[in-house]
Amino acid sequence: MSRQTARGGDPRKVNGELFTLTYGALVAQLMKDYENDEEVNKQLEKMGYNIGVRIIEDFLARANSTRCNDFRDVAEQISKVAFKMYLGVTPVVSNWSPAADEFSLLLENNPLTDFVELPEGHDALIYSNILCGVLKGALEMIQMDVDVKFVQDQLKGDNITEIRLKFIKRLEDAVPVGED
Amino acid sequence: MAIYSVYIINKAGGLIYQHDHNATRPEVEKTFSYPLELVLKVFDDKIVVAFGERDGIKVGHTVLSINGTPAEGRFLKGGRDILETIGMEENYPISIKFGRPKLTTNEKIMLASMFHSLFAIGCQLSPEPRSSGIELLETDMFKLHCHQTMTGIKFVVMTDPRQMAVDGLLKKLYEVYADFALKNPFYSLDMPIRCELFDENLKAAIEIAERVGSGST
Amino acid sequence: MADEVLFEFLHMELVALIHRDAVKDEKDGCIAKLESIGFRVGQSLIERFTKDCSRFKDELDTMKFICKDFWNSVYKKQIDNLRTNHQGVYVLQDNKFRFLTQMSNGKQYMEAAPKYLAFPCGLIRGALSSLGINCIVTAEVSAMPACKFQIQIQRM
Amino acid sequence: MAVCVAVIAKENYPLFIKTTPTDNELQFYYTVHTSLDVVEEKISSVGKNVNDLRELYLGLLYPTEDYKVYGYVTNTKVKFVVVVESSNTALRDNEIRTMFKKLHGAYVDMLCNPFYTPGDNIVSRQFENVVLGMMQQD
Repeated sequence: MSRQTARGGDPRKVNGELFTLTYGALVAQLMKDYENDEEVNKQLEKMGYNIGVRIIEDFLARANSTRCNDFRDVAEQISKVAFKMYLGVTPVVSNWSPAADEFSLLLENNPLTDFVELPEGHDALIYSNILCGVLKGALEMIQMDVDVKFVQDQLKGDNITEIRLKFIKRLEDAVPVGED
Repeated sequence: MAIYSVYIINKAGGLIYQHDHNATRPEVEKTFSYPLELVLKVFDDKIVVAFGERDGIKVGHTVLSINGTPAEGRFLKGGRDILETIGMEENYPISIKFGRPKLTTNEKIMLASMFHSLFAIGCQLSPEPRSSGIELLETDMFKLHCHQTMTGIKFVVMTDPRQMAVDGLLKKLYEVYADFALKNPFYSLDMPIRCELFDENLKAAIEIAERVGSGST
Repeated sequence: MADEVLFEFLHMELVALIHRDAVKDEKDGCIAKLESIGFRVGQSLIERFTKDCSRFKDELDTMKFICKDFWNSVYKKQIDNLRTNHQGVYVLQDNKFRFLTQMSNGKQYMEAAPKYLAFPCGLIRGALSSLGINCIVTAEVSAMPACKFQIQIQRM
Repeated sequence: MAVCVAVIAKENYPLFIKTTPTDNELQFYYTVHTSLDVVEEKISSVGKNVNDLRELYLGLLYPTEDYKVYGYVTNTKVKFVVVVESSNTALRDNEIRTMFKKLHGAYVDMLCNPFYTPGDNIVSRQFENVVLGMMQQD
């Protein structure tokens, strides 16, 4: 065939594209089904949570990462390993709270919002809210209750996307013995 | 060189998967003349050899069948009491099959949750906090290898004492769990795993480990 | 590949979401909704893939592109078999269809397969319709993970 | 550079038209419209002969006394039309090609916006910025 060989782009880029486009179509569908943006945010978080509780096992099985003994390790693992592995980007960890129980992930480019232009009148929508759910679900499986939310979003005109993680408590009861 | 069985226990101590690999349990069938030299007794609702060993029949073996009729607890299929049947001279010569009974599912579930608590004790006994918990239990007949993931899933593998490369198998089992249980939309977390594809991949992993791990010893 | 995992989980959740919201008897509605989401994704995806291609000669040339390049990029392998009756019906056979490989290797979960094939059918229909070929795409599973896609071209 | 850039849907209705500020905008609309017939004719010849036009870039569609009209059609039958002043001789062919490549890239990115429904008018700011970028440097 006259066309070049590697048709359709390299696999890694395509995976990202397929994920981004499917996610976009999902958000668009949710916005048709649910009138207010808060409900859409909730649905996205819920879906993210369901993914998080499963993807953590894939992450732990695949990347033989060490035990996270404190929140700094967690930040390191999330940004340097997990984000790189699954989204191909490495967010910068910064804005540590004095008690080192809160930090931010700064994303130069958020792969989920590659080509997205929000329609007017949807300021309450948190487009990439699924990421918060994934992080919450995953960390809960390793006995960490965290609060995750977007504080800055390039989609809304901010010059960087910032996800804020706050350590709330260790989930004592769910702690599988031996890891306490 | 053998891997005997695999147990997967969820973070609450519930058994979510169990597989007996080569379940070729030795069974011995002999024809006896009166009187029977073996001393039998009722134990845990089964007829068990209490004393006397010959031709491969060992203390602890259970009566599995008499003249081909399978035993069900203390009775034979059809209701005849095993001890009475064996006690009456006119029934001789009599052919009795002895062997190790397979653990029933309930027994496995109970043993799994007991191991879960034992694992916890192992941690409390540890001089330093944050110990890994039990990783190896060793007896003359088998070794029990255990790996608990950070999310609390325990992978337990029972192998022949000389089996090697079991850590590799434990890691592989975790990958199979992540790939074929968690990525299966019909599997819900912490529930028993009943996906055939998971079975297939787990068995394949065991076979590979058995070949690789048999090594030279 | 790690990044494939994310899409697989997303698709799983998408199917769960659409069925979670639907009222009991609206099963077909869910399939149609999933298919339409796939359709929209297919439209964008094909634009990206054919951006650097030269023009397709004819329908068969386009179908070959779908079976080779599109399938390879999206489903990580080429179609195992393409047949056509030259009257606008194409049958694409994929023996290890990516959306089913983690589910079963035989008859288990067969009855639930359509739920997970609606999106891919939409993907193909969307891609083809952007390339000017309006069609109906149906999927058929005899034993997982093999899957047969039938493409019926709608002549104007 | 370009004085008019147009994107035409596969069903041949305009999705997007941008002209440099002039009084006879209508005339450009007309020019673009008539160029579509030339485009149709060029695409339909594809596949007839061996060295036919397999390239997306159609080259010069037709010149008028003061403009040159270039065409480009994607595999998804979306047409791009660029009108350039004929007095602008500095513009070489491959510059036109790269313009169309950029336009095509911008169109694909625009289409990937989940909130755009294919077939609607293009209102994307990013797309417009790319087009404006092509129209300034004269």
